Amino acid sequence: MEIKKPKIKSMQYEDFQDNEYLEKMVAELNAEGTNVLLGKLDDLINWGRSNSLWPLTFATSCCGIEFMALGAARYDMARFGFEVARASPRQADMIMVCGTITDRMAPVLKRLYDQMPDPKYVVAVGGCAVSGGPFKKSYHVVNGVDQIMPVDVYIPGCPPRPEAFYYGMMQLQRKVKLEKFFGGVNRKEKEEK
Amino acid sequence: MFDFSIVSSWIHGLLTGFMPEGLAIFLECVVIGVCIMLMYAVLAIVLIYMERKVCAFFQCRLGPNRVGKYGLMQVFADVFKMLIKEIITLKNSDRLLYNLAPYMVILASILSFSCLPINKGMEIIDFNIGVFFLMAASSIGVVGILLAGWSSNNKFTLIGAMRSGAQIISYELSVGLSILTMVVLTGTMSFSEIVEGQADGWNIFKGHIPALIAFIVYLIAGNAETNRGPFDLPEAESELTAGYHTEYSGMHFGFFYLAEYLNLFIVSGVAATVFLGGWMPFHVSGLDGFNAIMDFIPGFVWFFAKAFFVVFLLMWIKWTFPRLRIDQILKLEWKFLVPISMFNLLLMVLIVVFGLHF
Amino acid sequence: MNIKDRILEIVPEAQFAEQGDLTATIPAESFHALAERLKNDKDTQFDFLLSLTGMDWGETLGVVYHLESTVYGHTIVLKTMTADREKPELASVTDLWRAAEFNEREVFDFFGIRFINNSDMRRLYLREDWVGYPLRKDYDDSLNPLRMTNEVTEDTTEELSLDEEGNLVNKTNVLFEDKEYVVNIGPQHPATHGVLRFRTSLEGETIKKIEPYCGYIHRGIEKMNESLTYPQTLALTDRLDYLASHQNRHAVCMCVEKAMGVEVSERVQYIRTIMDELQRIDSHLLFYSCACMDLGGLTAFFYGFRDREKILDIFEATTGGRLIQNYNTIGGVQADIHPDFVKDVKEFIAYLRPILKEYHDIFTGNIIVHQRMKGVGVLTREDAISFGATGGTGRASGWACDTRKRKPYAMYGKVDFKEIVYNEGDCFARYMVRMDEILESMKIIEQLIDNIPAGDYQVKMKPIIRVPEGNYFASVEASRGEFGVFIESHGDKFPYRMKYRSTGLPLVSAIDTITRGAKIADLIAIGATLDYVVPDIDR
Amino acid sequence: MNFMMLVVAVITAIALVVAALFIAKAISPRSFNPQKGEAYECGIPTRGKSWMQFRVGYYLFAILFLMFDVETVFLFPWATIVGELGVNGLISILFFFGVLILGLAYAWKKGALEWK
Repeated sequence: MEIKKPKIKSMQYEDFQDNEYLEKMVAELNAEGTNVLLGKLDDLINWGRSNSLWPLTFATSCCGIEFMALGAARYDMARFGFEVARASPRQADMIMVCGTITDRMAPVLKRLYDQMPDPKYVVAVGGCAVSGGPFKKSYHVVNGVDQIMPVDVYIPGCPPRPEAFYYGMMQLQRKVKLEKFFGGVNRKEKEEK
Repeated sequence: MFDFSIVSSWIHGLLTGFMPEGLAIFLECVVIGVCIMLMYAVLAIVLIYMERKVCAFFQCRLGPNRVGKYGLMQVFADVFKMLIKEIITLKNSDRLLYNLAPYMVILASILSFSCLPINKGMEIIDFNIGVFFLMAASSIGVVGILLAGWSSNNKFTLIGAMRSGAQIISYELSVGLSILTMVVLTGTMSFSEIVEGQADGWNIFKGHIPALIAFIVYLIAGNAETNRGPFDLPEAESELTAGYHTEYSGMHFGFFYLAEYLNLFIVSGVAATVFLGGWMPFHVSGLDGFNAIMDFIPGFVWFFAKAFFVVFLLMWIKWTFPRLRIDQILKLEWKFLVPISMFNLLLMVLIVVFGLHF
Repeated sequence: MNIKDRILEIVPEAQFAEQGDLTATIPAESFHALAERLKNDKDTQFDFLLSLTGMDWGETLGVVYHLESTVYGHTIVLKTMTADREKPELASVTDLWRAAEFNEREVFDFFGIRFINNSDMRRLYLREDWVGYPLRKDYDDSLNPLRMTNEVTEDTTEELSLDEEGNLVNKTNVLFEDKEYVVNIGPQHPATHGVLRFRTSLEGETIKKIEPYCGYIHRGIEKMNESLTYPQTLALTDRLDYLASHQNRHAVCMCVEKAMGVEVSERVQYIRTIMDELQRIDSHLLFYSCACMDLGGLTAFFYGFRDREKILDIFEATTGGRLIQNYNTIGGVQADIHPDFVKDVKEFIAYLRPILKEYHDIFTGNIIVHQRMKGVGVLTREDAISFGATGGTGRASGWACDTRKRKPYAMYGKVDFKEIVYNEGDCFARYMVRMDEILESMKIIEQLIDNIPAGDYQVKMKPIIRVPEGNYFASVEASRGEFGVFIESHGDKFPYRMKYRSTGLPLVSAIDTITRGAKIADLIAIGATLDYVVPDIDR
Repeated sequence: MNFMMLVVAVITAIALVVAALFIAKAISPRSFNPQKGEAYECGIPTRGKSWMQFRVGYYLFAILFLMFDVETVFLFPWATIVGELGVNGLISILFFFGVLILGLAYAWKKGALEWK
């Protein structure tokens, strides 16, 4: 089966920066071939999932204010259907780690992530969440949120502009559009050893 | 006026023509069930979309516009996603009650939804005590909310459930009294008869002052019944994260979400039926030509137009007012709405007894 | 009466340093008695503990107190120290100034100094199982790897107190009984404005007690500063209170400029003042938005943000940043103002005046808002001073604590503006103070915007700045209170110790007092109107 | 026919929930971790049990509601025929109604309507 290109409305495939990564991902996922029917169902599921990414209201510092600006009138993330920010992790689809994660916060964040239902995505927003940012050398800062949980999209910036948020979110949408759910790929009901 | 019962009896006749009556009735029941389900889902989706667009409009935003034309597919995507989201099983919860709660909530809203007369001859459940039944059915929802909050074994949900318990049952009283006021005017509890009785003028005009007061009381109390702002205490996001359904994920949460919007529609639908004439067109006595034109518009259009008008009113209120505190909510109910609706009831009785209504 | 003489009269062995502020070094054993006299004597009345800084002087550990009198306006710096690095113990001053409660816990957390008679000697910012004291010069970070286990929260706390015979005894105080209904509000909670955690003991809806837990965003900025050059430290100030980034940076620049004896040009003073006031409007608009959101009025939130974007546009044109601007530098500002700056600011002010009326129409005048805010969460004037709750919160309690009036800096001495003071001390007063301050800020900007003098926007500084040896303190009126910077320099290119007086810490330490007996919903209203920013508390 | 429709509505409601949950269970991805099933409390483990004695002022209102709602139930049948009963119906119900109002006034006076 040929590699499908994730389509995002009003932004060309070529305009995104890191298509190689996604193409590699598709090639890996499609290595064993896909059943046509299940492939179509996957497309349908991914359409629903990618267009309805509800973020968890989680902000530790500066990036949180930009996240609020993102939801506010000028940038209006409701256009993409992101506006249903849920305060409970049980109802959220993705966690936007806006701001520095400290040693004390790390287990809390991990717990929140653990309590989210599958499928769940993580977006690391801002320098601090990506790598520790300006506080990399501090004794109390986690150098990058990827040390404690898998990250899907990194949005650099200190804080990133709302446009950068959008770019990151659309990247996440593109990534979600490529996933495969049927065939029991994602079932991990037992504890991993 | 188009009578939907013609259609249903025609279908019945057609079916009994080539199959035994028992089977025909069974088939009809299945069709009705599927219709309820479809209408329920479609209405919820329309309402959610409407809410998002309306609030965006109030807030100088655009609202959903990327998924589908004008964002029309947005809610489908949301519902679809919720449908395929993991449902978390809690460790320390009361399993049975935890799983029972969404059934209760959905049952309450579907039962009360089925009572609404959408068109002439198009009411699914039409008891002669319809109003009474609707109030009884809708209060099953409180049980669902209490169960949800209690069984989750979470402190936020527990407080949320307690709050909603106190709030919803309190406001049920005002809803009851204001509808009772209208029952005094119409002299019947059956929804179809209430609508029939408004052929010569909507109740809100017929009952003038007390009807208007009852309408306002009903709107306030109904808004509180549906847990919507400014009475959205039970789920008060900025206080209790997500209130009684904090621990519900995926479709479990989806049911609460759908039921919330459907309850909004039911409250508006009852308001439209009892106060604004339901599917009855707008008639002005004397202007026969005008009335005839109005009659051309089908009943269900009238019904939905009126119901959605009330929905819009309630949304307007929600997106304008800040949230009340729990003691203020109960004070508003017990010290203002209950006495007002009691005296309003007496006023209405006086008017009816002395024939002062139109 | 000379304060120096007075101190010598009480403690004859006190030593003085005459450079900058009057600094007295007091032996530890007579410190508490002196502090008590200074606070209670009629002619000194040092009733405001501005800042309490822990110090590690290598040989000794100690504390620096900045005191101020709200009656006379005079200030003094007191130092006390102990040579015992294994078990350092100093007398607590929590009985005199309640602001010391949290500050002493902070010092304990960072330096391990235990305060005798402070009833709550727990760590404030770090995990309870943290090893060592990070701000000591001999701290070893390898002992503290990232711990991913859930933190165990103790329900008890230690107190070191003197019994009747004068012996030190350890006492255990209970914070929460076993049967109390304790709910965590935060760290991840939409209404705590960041990652603050309140452990709340509830009785029904009523709050019996609140224990704030800080440190979820403690980034160790003060420790990092000790290995950064002065211009480098500036980068981190913006990230303290990101809604007062100009003002925070202004304070640090001012402090270093004062130490170096640098005179900045009048143009810089004008620009800094205008930027500070724009930042204040920005912050207060955000306050309005968030207060509305927390009280459930979502639509007003969007209106506030809509107008805030306009300020961000102005900032962006000149500084290149929306939230974090990195604009002030030592000796000036980073770049000259944008050619359209004056025009944009004037347009914005003309735009904002009618908009403010709209705000009052949609939110302030609402009956529900009055019901939710009036008479709720009262902070008395005495408590406000004792806790050191400056800014809008203090002014709402009737305490005229505006640094711009008390210690005028930049252009504030020359412009005409009113200090907004309300006497009710409740949520509504706190809300109204900030809404009125927007008007005053606009007035200040209007007076300055047309007369920005020509001149340099920067004084040429040496690439490596060495601040002369000594202690320096400067403070500005940040968006939410007095923001102070304390620098101890040993003549290197790095500061020896750099401490920020947080504007939010006093507010959080007062929250238990304010919310006693209130309801959960009131906690949200109180939190919203106190208007703290958590990264500023945790630093 | 109406009671049949009632049964149909009940079955529909149950079927809706069952069907949706079935689909969700069938195709939703799942994962396991030890913290997932624990109670959510802003990311901090819960202290003690949630099902503990909890002083609520809410129950007072529940009891008041019960009283008034039962009385409303009695009023409903009367309300449908009050127009035909005329003044007699009005006067006879006034006694009942008076008790109702007295009850509310008593509760008000006693402070039962105050939030504690």
